[in-house]
Amino acid sequence: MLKYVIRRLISTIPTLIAVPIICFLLTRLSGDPTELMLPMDASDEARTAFRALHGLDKPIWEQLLLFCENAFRGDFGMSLRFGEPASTLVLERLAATTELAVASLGFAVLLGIPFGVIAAQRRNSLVDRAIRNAVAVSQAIPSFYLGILMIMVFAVGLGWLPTGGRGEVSNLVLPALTLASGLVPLIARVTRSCMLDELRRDYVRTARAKGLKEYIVVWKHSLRNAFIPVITVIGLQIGALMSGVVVTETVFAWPGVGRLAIQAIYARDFPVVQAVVFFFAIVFIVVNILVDVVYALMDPRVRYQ
Amino acid sequence: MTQKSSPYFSELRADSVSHDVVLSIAGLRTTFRTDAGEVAAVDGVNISLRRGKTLAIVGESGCGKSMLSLSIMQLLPGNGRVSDGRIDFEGKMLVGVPEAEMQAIRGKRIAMIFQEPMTSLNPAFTIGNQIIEAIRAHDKDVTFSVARERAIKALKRVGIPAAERRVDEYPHQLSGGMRQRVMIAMALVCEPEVLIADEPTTALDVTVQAQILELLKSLQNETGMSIILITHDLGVVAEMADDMAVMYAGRIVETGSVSDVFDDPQHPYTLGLLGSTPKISEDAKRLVAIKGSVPPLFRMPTGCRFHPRCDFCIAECKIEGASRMSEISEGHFVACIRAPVEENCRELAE
Amino acid sequence: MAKIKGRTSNRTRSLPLAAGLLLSSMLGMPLLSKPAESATLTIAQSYDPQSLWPNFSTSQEQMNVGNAIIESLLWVDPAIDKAVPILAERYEMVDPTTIKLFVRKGVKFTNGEPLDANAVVQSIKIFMDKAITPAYARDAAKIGSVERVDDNTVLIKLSQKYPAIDLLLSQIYIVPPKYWAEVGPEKFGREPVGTGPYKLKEWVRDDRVVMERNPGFWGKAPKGIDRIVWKPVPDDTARAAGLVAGEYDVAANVPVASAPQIKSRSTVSLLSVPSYRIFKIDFSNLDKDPGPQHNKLVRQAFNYAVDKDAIRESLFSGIATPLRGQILRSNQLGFDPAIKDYPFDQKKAKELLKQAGYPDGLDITFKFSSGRYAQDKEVAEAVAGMLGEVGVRVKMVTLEAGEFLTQLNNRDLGAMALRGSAPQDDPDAMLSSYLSTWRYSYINDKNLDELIKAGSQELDQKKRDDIYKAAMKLMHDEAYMIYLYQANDLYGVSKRVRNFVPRGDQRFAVYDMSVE
Amino acid sequence: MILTSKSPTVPNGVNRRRIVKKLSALLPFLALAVLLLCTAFPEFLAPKDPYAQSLIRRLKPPSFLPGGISGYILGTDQLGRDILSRIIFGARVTIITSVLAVCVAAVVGTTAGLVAGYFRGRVDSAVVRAIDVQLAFPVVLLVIAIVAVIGPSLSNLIIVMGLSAWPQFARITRGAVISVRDLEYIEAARSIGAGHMRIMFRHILRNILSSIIVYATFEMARMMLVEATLSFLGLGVQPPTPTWGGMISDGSKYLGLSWSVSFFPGLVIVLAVLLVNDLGDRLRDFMDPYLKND
Amino acid sequence: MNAPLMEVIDIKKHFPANSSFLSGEKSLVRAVDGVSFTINRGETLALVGESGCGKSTTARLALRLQNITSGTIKFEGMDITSSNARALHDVRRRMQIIFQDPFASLNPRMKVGEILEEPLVIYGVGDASERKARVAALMNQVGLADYHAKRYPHEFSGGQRQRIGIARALALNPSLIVCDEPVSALDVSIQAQITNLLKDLQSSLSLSYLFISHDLSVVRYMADRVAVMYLGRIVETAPKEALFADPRHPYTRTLLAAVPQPDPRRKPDRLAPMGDPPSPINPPSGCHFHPRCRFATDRCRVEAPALVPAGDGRLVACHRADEDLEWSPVSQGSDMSPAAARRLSICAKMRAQQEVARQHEQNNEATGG
Repeated sequence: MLKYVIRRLISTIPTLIAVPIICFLLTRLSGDPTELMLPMDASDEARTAFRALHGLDKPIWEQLLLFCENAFRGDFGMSLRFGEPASTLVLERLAATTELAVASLGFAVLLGIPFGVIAAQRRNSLVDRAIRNAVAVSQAIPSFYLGILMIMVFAVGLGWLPTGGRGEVSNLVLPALTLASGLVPLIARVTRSCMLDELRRDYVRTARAKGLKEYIVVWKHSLRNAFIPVITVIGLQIGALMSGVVVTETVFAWPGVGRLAIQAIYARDFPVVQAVVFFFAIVFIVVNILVDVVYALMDPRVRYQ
Repeated sequence: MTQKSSPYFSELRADSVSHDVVLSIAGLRTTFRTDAGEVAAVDGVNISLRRGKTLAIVGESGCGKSMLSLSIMQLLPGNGRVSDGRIDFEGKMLVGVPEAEMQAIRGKRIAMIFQEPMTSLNPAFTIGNQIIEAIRAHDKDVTFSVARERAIKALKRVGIPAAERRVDEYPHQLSGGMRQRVMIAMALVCEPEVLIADEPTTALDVTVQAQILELLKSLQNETGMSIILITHDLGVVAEMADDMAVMYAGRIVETGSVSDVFDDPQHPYTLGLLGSTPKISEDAKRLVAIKGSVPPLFRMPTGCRFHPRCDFCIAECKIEGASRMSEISEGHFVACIRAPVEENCRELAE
Repeated sequence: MAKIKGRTSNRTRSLPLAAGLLLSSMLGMPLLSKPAESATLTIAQSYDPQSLWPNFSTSQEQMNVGNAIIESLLWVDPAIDKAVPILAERYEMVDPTTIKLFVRKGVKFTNGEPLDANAVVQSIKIFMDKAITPAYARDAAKIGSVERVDDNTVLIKLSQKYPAIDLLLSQIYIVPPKYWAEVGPEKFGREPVGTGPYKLKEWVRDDRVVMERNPGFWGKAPKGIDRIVWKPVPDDTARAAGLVAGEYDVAANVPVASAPQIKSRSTVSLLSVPSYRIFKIDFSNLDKDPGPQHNKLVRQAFNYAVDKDAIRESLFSGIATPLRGQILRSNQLGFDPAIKDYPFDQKKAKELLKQAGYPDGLDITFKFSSGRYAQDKEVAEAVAGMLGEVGVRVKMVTLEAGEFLTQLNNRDLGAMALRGSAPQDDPDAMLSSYLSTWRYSYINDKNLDELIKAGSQELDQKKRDDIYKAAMKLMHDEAYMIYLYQANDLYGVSKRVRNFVPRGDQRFAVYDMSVE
Repeated sequence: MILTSKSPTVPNGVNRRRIVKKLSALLPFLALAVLLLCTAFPEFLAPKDPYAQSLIRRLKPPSFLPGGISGYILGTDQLGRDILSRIIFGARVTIITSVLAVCVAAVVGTTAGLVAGYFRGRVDSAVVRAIDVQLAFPVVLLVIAIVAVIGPSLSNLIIVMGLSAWPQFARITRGAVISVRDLEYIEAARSIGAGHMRIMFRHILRNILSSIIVYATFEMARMMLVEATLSFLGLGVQPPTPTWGGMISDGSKYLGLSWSVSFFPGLVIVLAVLLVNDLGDRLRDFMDPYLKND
Repeated sequence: MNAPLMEVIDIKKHFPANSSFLSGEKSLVRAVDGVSFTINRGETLALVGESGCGKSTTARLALRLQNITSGTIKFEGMDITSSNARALHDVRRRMQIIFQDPFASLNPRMKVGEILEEPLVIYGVGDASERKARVAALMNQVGLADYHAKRYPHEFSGGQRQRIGIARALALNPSLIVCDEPVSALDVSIQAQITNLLKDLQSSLSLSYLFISHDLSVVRYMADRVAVMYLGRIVETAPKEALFADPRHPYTRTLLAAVPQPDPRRKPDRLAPMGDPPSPINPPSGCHFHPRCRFATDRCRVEAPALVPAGDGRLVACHRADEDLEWSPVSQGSDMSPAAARRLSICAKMRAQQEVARQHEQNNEATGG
């Protein structure tokens, strides 16, 4: 098991190396940073000085090495807009984004898995079809639109929940639901198809032949096995979740990293963009290592390898 | 030879030897909803299982023998149902029994083991857990530790070495033969009266198969349980069973005691099976194969379902009623109007 | 938005620290906070301030928030349209380039430092440092030197004759020199100390800035407002929705589309303020952007072809003011009432195009931003549609806000582009961006250049007025742009708020506000 | 012994139910036909010019509601353009954009997955790492960043959206290839002397094509939504070209004034996504008639 | 007899087991561990053994479908052990393979015609119409109708598919066909059809078979010589009659005794081996079979026996091969009841008659039409 975790950690090394490289290329893609970062009427001396200061006069691979080195120290330079270290700006907002992401993941799992299981259990029944369609519709609505509609209905119309901002649990409900709306269908769909696969397996027949109650067969035996691919999918969806955060945070005035990212992109605040992308990638990698560990814990075949 | 015809012969038989019969099935029809409409995988099957004896159901794939066993357990897939007939188990009619009642019977009184020991155990739980679950499903009062002791004992009984250690292992850590032993331990832990063994050795190597067959026999001697053994291997039948029923295309074509059927095979299909089986003890020049292949369920021939593949087929075979059972000798029934073939093909019988 | 950050990056933040922050942020998720109290004024704006020091940048969101804590020398009060003294009691012109400034007595910063001439001198020096206040470089360039006369008097030498002194002085915010020297601009921006009616209580980035009353405030504090909470709400619809739902007392920059909804509620009202921001479509006559727009007749034809009234009436529900064929507003110096805008006349437009040699219409590229200005995309689409009706085939190029700015600054906007300008309230500020030497001017006209230069130096108001009128006439005749409209800023205000008076540059001060 | 007698069913009821069932089975195909017609010939189907604006008749409700103007069946948008016509014209851009984006993703991803899964070894680990890296980056953020920098032209959008989705295709293909490559018919192909290219493209690709196509249909639905999101962030297809996503995003600003501006494109997108998903399901059933499963 | 068609000398195949690279220990799966055999022209050599004994791997190595670790393979006198792709391409057409699983061995997306034509296309045999004719001929050869060419594999039953697989193997006129468990996935009645077909083809096309099977009954029916494998090694090889009548290796005896016979009166004395076959990752020391062998001695635990001649063309790898070990042999002779035998013979006659009638009819049609 420990070996497995170590092996898993080693396998992330190439990704870890690639992440800062891509962050670096992201800025270079848009041209010479000197032009972007200096005011327009800067003198030639100022430009040269700026280049020297940031190592832009060095060969590109040296710049890349320097960037990677700094990136792993969490140093992406100063935000052009805020004049503060970019990593500080990101880390300040990480709690809010984490809160939102965890809550929506919670919603997604609490809704998606039961939906999937029930749909699989009642395959091709009305319930199944109803769940599948509901879930497909929720996936078909762009999340920003869903968010605005929910604000209109639940905040302005009914006054049940606040329109945005962070604070109490009630503030969390609408953004988390909006963010979860893209995830629920996926989890439900994967759960359903995995459950269908599992329910067809021989061990299910064995469990039934033992005289077990159907709910034990379904919710204990099958779900335990179906859960394994479902967690993998959830892990992979962290990336999508991070993408969704960008829109959701904008609509709901949620003080998180996604909003910072979009503002930074608009303002061409590249140190911040790099920091956001870097941290998102790190979060993704960490979460997926965790997912794999959970996976291993759940699947004895991996655990005892 | 006189022919007594009866559509529901086992009812008659059940009357005469009812004290001896644990499980009897009459006129069982199991159907499936498919795209091609409703098809019958089991169509009018009559069998009875004698107490302490082994009844083998033999046939090729798709003949409905597995569906027959699942019908007894009422574990048919979602699109299947028992649409007709009755299953009597120790005086209890099983068809139409509420699911909760059936759950109490499954595993406790009628247990079942399956073909693939590799996939029939849940990979996510220890084998001990799975056996304990079977115990506690039928007796809530058993504590976990007591159940665990019983599980270890059950494992020992099926010949698993170091059962105390193995009980905490996962299925993937065991070999195929060991897994089938675990399956048997799990099935027998509640001391059922009937064990349905669905091709229990098909997936195993021949040396392991020999061990498992021996194990089943000795366990039967020990507990006096009755076994329904489903197999395609006439060798296994000859070795294990007391009675046998040959199934073809959802119907029983010949049934009787194993010695009756082997000594005096009547149905052309039974003959074909015997002729197709290569013998380890003899150099055959050529196998007498059955021509053609099994028809699909939704395109069953009329009359005797074997007639398109039968060498003795005549026009009457193609009309309904050609597959009526007749009793050739005491307890030996054949569903063939051309049986015995010597009498009907005198010109060829030398 | 790019500007200089000459300092070396702060490399003290190491990865362990980052990891620690990450962990703590995951564990401690504050889910609960206090409910709004009645003595709290909640203001929703589009963006979170970058810094609470108003001189950090020129963005109005940032200045509005910072201004409640840190005060300027003067404040141009929109209620009376005059500069009122704040930290300067008064000033007098010693000569055309020398100002004598009298500092308000008895004022203390909230950290105990006194407000004196030294503080003002230091603050002006900071203001003059291009490295620290790059955004104010143009204003700062007008100041030559500054010196302390006595404890309450400061002498400012200008580098040139400059007519808009009030405006210049109202840009300068006074900071406590000792504290500033101690913390530097970044930290000062996060933890500001000032003389204003409020002081900072907490600032959660992108979520809220909470201020509470400064008990030692020198002036008359706003009535009934113990706390001010500033909320950044980027989505226009959501901001308006929050106002309607009663979460905010003031919502700045409300979209026109939400206006009817706000008007229909009894608890909130809609405030419409003519903005300093004017909108027009600039043509480029630069050599690097060849094309039909170099032809004056074409430019005029475009002006005839666009139904500006329809745009105002429908896209802005009439909540916008027409431009009178010139870029100066009617209350500004240099405004020429004699100039009338080109009327909507499609026939005339087609005729002019024919005259210009385009009987079969012409192709032109039109760049505009999406999401930078209110309704920018809609206006651009409407204009393109109208031009289409006279045979102009418009190739529309949307630019995301940041990209628009980059291209604007690099003079890459090409033949025609929709632009808003919101300079300070002085004609020079508006016109200087049309100087051909200005980095991102798209007009190269010698005569215009001369007029602009003359206007910026002229102290005589009458003469100055004439100069600018001439410039307006020239620009109008040349039709260097399609004159669209002067925007109105919309604010949604709770009925319990009194005396909320925003300025045309989207600035507002809390001095006279009160809450019932 | 007959215990369960067949309950006689009313033939009439059966017929009616069967007809309804048949019709409802036809419905998706009808919808698809309409959609394809819209894509192919919007000029003939749209009642109005989708670009013809009139600021006077802007934001009108559908013609069947009070306040609507006749001829503008689904009402008008913020510039007074006919919503129905824009939806019809929008079909072309929306569908072509998403189809092409999916094609880009599918071609890149499938090739990578095919090569990786077939050759295994170093090629495989390189592709798998590339997938890992790409997945580690939040797609929308990357797309936004790239589009923001290179500009939102239609072709840029297609390429960037397409490239953002390649890893899923590569993963699916690779998984499928691995499950197929050791099957006996591949070995059989090798034993009759087939080369790598032949095996990869004629044997393996042919067998996994259906799962790729099915996934592609689902992905198409997602692409429509990505385009909508980009429009919301001001990075969508250039105006005045109508796309469904762009219409929703523009219309959502007018929710306080007129619900219909965003509602109808929203409805169409929901229906189209449902249709495409349904199509995917059917396609799978059709392509794998003997491997039917959910 | 001239040189053997195929000669396999001491081939080995070792896989690295997927063990941890951290601990540094490298374990090997010795799937095939020094196997030698020859196949003569027109002969059937059967390779029997339980699952995992390496018999299928051996076959694939012989065909060079997998790379071997060491050893030599000669085919038609040519050393093909390290032939390059080009040389192999030429050899391939003369050695073909029939697979176990009739479902997995046919590409489900290709029509039967395409499947059968593909080898011809690859080897550039004939033009399109010639190939079509060849496909039709092949189909007839294995008992399929022409119109079957337009169908997909899933439209066929298992037996028919196996016929297609056989036709594919025949397409290039090979001299050697490896039959990898060709009938073990089939039902008994179909199994008989296919084994009969294989036998017929062998005699009409003078083919050689390497026949892989775990089913000793089928082997007895098909083979001329038999090689018994256990854990990657051949433990005994002998002409069929000798092997079945008098097996020498305890494992061979165990195998034979374990087969249940279709005769209720014969309940054999099982030489029940102990436990399950061990894993090839960690094979037992000495003779691999010793932990399960009831005759094992100390020597067997240490020293691996060599495969040595034991008369009658027999080779045995057992230290105690010469001793008379106590065991009850499988009884020989028919195990069928007289009634059954009688009825089957009627059946055979019936069929012969029908065949004559059918041919007669065909002739009539041919002459009349």
